[in-house]
Amino acid sequence: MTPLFHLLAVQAADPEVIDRIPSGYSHFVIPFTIGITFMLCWIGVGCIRLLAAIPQSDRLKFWKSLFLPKTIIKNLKDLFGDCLLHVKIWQRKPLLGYMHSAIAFGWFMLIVLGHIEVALFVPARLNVTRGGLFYPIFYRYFVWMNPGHTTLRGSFFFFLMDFFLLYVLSGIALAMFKRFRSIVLGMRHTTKPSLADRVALYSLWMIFPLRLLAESFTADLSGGSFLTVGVNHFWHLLFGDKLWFTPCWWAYSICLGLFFAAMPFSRYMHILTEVLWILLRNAGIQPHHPRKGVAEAEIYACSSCGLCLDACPMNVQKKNLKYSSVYFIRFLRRHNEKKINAIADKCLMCDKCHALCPVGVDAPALRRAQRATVNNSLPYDYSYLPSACAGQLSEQKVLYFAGCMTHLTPRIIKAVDRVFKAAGVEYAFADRDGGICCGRPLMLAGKTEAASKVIEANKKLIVESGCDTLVLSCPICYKIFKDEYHLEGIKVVHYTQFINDLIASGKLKVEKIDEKIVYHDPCELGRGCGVYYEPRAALGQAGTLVKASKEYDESVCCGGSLGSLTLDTRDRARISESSLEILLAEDPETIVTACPLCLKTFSEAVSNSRLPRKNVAVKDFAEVFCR
Amino acid sequence: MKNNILIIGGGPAGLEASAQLQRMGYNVILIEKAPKLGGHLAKWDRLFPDSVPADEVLGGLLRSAEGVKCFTDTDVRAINRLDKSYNVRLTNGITVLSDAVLVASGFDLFDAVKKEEYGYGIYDQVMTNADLEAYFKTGSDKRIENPGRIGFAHCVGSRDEKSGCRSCSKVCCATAVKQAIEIKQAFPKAEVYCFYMDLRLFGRHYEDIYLKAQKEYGVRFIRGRLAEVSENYDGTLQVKAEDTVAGKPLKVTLDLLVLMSGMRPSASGKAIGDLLEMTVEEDGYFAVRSGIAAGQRSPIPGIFLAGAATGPKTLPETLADARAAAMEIDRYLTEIFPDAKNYKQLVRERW
Amino acid sequence: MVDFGFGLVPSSRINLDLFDKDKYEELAAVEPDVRICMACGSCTAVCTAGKFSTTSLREAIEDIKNAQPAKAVEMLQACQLCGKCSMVCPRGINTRHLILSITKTYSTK
Amino acid sequence: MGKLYDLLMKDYRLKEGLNACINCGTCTAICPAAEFYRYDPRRIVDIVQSKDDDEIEKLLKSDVIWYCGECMSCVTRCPRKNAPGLIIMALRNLSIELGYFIESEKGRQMYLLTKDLCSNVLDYGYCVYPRRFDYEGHPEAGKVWEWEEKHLDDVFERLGGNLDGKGPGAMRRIPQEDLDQLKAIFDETGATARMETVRKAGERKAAELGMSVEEFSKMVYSQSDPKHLNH
Amino acid sequence: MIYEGKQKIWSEYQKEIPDDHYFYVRSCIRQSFFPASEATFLDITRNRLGKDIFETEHHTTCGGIAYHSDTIPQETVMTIIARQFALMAKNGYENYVCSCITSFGLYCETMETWREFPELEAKIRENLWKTCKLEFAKPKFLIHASDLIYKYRNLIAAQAVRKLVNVHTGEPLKVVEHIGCHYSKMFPSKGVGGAEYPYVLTGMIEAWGGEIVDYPERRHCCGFGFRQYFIKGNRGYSLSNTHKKFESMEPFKPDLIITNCPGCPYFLDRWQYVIAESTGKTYGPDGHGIPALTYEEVAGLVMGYDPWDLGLQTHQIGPEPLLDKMGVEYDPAKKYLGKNGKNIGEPLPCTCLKG
Repeated sequence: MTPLFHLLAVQAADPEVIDRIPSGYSHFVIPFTIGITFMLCWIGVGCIRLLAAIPQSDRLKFWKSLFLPKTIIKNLKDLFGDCLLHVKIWQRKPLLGYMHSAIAFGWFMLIVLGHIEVALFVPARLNVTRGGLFYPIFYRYFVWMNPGHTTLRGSFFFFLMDFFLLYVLSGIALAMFKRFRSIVLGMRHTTKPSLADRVALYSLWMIFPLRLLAESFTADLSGGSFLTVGVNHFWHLLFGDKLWFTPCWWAYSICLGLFFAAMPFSRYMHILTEVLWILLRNAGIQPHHPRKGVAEAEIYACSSCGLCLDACPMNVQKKNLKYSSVYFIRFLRRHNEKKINAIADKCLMCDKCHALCPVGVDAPALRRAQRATVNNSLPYDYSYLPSACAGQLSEQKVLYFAGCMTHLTPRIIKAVDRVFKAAGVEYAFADRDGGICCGRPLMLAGKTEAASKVIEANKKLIVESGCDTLVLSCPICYKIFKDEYHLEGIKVVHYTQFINDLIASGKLKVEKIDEKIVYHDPCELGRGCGVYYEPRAALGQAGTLVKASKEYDESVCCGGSLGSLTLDTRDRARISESSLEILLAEDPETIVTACPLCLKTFSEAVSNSRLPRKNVAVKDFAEVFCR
Repeated sequence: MKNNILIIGGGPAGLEASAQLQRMGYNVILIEKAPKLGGHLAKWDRLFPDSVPADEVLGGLLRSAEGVKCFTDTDVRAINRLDKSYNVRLTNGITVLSDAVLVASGFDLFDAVKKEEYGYGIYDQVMTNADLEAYFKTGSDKRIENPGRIGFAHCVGSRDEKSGCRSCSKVCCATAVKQAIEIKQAFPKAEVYCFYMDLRLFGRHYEDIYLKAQKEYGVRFIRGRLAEVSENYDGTLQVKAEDTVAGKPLKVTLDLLVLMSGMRPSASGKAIGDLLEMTVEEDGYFAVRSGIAAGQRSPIPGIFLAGAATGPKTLPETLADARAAAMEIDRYLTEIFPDAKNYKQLVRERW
Repeated sequence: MVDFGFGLVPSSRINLDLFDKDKYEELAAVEPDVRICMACGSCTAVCTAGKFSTTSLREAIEDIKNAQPAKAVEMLQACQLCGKCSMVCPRGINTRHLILSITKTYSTK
Repeated sequence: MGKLYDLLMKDYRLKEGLNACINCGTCTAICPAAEFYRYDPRRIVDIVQSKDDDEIEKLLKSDVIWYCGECMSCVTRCPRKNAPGLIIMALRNLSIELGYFIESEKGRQMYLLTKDLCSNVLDYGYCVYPRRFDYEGHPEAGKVWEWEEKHLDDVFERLGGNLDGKGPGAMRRIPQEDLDQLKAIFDETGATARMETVRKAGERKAAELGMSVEEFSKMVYSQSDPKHLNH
Repeated sequence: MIYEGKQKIWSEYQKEIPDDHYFYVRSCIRQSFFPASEATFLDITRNRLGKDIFETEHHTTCGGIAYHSDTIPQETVMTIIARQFALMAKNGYENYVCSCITSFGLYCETMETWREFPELEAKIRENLWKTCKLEFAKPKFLIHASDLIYKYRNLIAAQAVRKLVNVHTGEPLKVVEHIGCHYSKMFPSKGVGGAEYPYVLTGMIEAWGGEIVDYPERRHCCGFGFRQYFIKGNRGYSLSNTHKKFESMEPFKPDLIITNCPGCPYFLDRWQYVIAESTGKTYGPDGHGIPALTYEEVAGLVMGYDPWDLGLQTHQIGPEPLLDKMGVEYDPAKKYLGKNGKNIGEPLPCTCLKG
């Protein structure tokens, strides 16, 4: 059944490996076999259930994607990159990346190579009826190396196996170390493991040392390479001739069995679910419910690695760590409705956990879906919307929509007006006399249906205005206008982009002065819409841009976000203060942001904070260009 | 030679001024018409905003005034102005020749009976702020038996032209908030309502107790002056007000209503004012030389004023006022009084 | 029954005796900020929905405390959760959550 | 300060009734009209003291000033010695003088009230006259009044009255010379002129609504929009 | 309730009531609906108390109802009042006694306004001269007819043939008082006992052996509201205010309501009828109402007048249960007879309310 056998060039004349135990079975494999069977059944049933739960169209989409070359390549890339090598973690925390890839990739290689060995030397044993389930795992127990018939090929495999075992062991050692001193690996916060997590974790820790023990004890018979043989010699030195190896194999099997049995209830389920999630994600299927259907794969794909803990702006207070995405997902798994809601409501929706997640779990979207299960059915009455959006706008190609929050910070409106005038931009002001909300806050609160009414009303107003460009100064508005409004034929831009274009095209003259500016990436603009370049390009023309200690998609929410439903003022103030500290890393004179909410929050934070720097100015992006 | 100084009124203002003047070396004679020193402070249980026991504060005042010649149960019978000094005949038969007189006659609590529509003295379950303090002090009052709903009516006899007092009594809002908290502490299950017109919580930490009353004790503040109280068949009270924020008339059944009686000029103070022919303003309190620059000097040379005799004051204000009066008296007795030749001119210039 | 061409009319008086304390405590448990409103009206002044309807959070809180929760729920239905009120509230009340919580707690649906 | 406010201030009732209002709400708290109408006398006093002519004009044209029953209970309680009841009377007076009363449903009732009450006074010297108090229009007067109405002379005779009789006594016929004096007073003090103003405004409104005076009267007598009430 | 507290307040609000020589002015509503009450009042003061009380046929309405219905200007009503005063002076009296509370309030207010604005008084004086060639003098004492009965309550008690006592139980009758709003609400010092705890009726009840009952809505208006009653569309207001009072007094189970205002006994009586007929609710025992009587009627009852002479048959609430309780003898057959036993039929029965 394995063509690999024929591909290998070097072949031994005599059997290199002899099936030591003719039955190919020993009692110690029972724990492992039970464990793995349980786990495989679990995941099998889970997959079927999940695929049954998703809508027919989504299912079709999924099957199709598996055969589309484009998605196949993407799937392979993501599976290797994310699941085995953990590229995303490497990029952020190399040591942590090494640890993850050592365990995942190393173990993966051990399994693959183990099976190749079996295929090469005792191919019959791959058959499930002849122990195919456990034989490749405990290969070294069942075989006897025919002394004197060792080939290069055999030694090569011995070497590879030992090498990867060492590789995994190094990962495990780091993992153990991380448990106690996580900061060394670049993690300030780690998740609190559940009971199943602990069982699986300690089993996992034990599996590879025990494997080394077991294989080194049997290395006399089954052979080995530098590691197993080396250790074997050491044992002989220590214990003399006779090595009593059965208990080691029992222990090894028990640990494996425990691990697989605990797996469905632990974070380690992610190892397998991740694969499914990547496939589903790449097929473009969106979750409709925070727990059911696709979301199930997504929440089980979470490895509980805890990277989101460090990402979460709420981590400035220990008491709020429990609201991080990792715990949200954990409670989703446990169906603890009360806790799920409390956690879902707390989040600022800054999207940083999503941006940083090694598996790409979109926790904010799940939270939104969770909020919708509670809030979407709440009554609303927007019968006044038609009258609110009745006004006829003057016909201009450029339409400016300030939004609610900008109206609370009229300095932005003034600055935008001055910039537009300076650049000779004729524009109409959509909500000069106060319009209605963009719908994003409703969306964030899970009132999806209500949001659609607001969107409809605004859309009508904008489409009827006859504009070709819609400029927004609020990233919250921008995000929803871009994602949900579907304004065909109208270019929707954020004013940072628009002003940057004005500068680039020479319409707006900017004088560079000696001012150290730090730019804060508003969540909805940066991570939300991917706008990082334009504001920096423009600001670079006006002053000296200095770095914040966290920038781009690492930038930290100002604390003012409308995303959170329950975070109170004091907690927000703490977040603002830490966010401010990040911006002040290189001692800028001015903080520039491009969001009315951030502007208001930072302005207040600067005056209220206990930080020594009080003379730093907080400016809106547009204000920089109308000095 | 030690100057004699007569201080009329043994409340916080009189005690504080006595202590200060005695420390400066003057011969202080303090008279108090009641049998005990301490004024209203002696009747109070705890003080806003930080719930300090009133006894503790009074104890401190009494200790620092130790050694002052003090006559209780004593009032002024007659006062004669001599050349510069005052010849004061007391009701205990003693006559004092005093170089300066400090009137610290304090205030009376508004007689809540006069606010007829609130039914104090008519409806069983109506009491005043002073009654409630007495309850807190003694732990017994027949009106208080595990009340379920308790109301506090602010501005009783204050800001009320019908009660003859247009002005604000300054301390009632904070007292009401303090008492609302205390009664909630005593009866955690009770619902407490405060009926106010404006919450005048102007001092340091005052807003904090307001917030605390709302946040931790769930006290409901209703903006509307209590309009009418009546008694139900079961002896509970029906009270009416407008919730002016909602713009709707409102009623609620209460088990207990506490009236925040305001400050009125003290009647015995007025008698002394009459003896001295001191000027009284429209509000009934003594006029001062200048409300801003000379708040402790009366228009009559040698007569000084301190505490609530010149208008509603909080306790810290009263104490500060008493200290200021002591300074003023000292200034008068050292700069003006000794110069027999130029006395009249100095008074004209510096009084 | 005789029809006189007129009849008893309902009282507009707020009756605090009808105040449902348990329900209110339920609300206060999920959003304690409801207690600390001082009825300054800042929320109403900036309200996006209030510009086009009679919505007022200040009034809604008042209605809840005045034993008229149905009025509060109805009024808050116009809210768009834009959050301006939370920005201007001098007591830092989490207005959006309060609005959602009032609706959740008192909605008869 | 506006024109309407100045006009109001000429009214002695306003001079008497308006000191500075502190919006404490004691008036509304015990007001019988606030109990059943969408009505807040405090707001009215506040609007008047704001001297805002636009608001005052709105008030004069609205139903709101006609809810008061003039029981004057508010006068007892006001801590600032205001008399909201008197202020309302002054507002009503001005609303009638300016013809604004006809704009509101409740104000329009002045048409009937003036007609009925003034003619009672001028014709008989009484505000209420039993022969003009019909059971049909007053079913609440009860079965007993239904009976009394049919036997008014007998009932008055039985109860020691003097219905339409000479000399003193209950419901006597008041001598014509005295009624003439009342008429002279009406003419001199503006009552007659006001009656005319009200009559004309009413007839104009009736025509505007395409109604006969009878239809209009009937409508005004029994119409009551639920919007006046709270629920 | 602390009775001493009330006594203290009563002692503070005692107004001076002259002893004799009164100029009597009738009330429009009282004449129309309770002519016997005024007749009884005059009979008691003249014949039982031996006082001089004069009435002229030339006096008219004071115009108060028209004024409070906003149909005539203030100047008009003041001139009419001035004319009444002139009649008093012309006939040599200075103690003005009015039967009507609206009038009483209006006289008080007018005199207060004149005091504050003498130029207005001058203007009225001029008006009166111009129109009637009359000159007026302000009364020395302005009193309401109930003040007079209050003043002589003990003399009346001395002449009484019975007390306000339930003859079957020996218990005093529980009486609820209702004071007309314009009696003392505007000028508390002008009424006996002030505005909050008026004593004028309470004094009578106490003197005549009854027990006064205070209830939460005692001070609330009956709901007349002038225009609020005259226009049918407004009567819901009037009805509902009375309803509120009855709901409030119900637990106290009063035997009787005593009033000193012309309109109030009418409304407290008729609105009970309307509530009973339109909702089925009655406030007295066994489907009866609570009798709402004028103070003259109550005085007449204790002094032994025949209830049908007092006009109790013109109340819609049947007085019989009360009369039975008081031990008043009456002939049911004579209830609705005219003068000298003339048969003039009788009212139809009510559907709900028991007669």
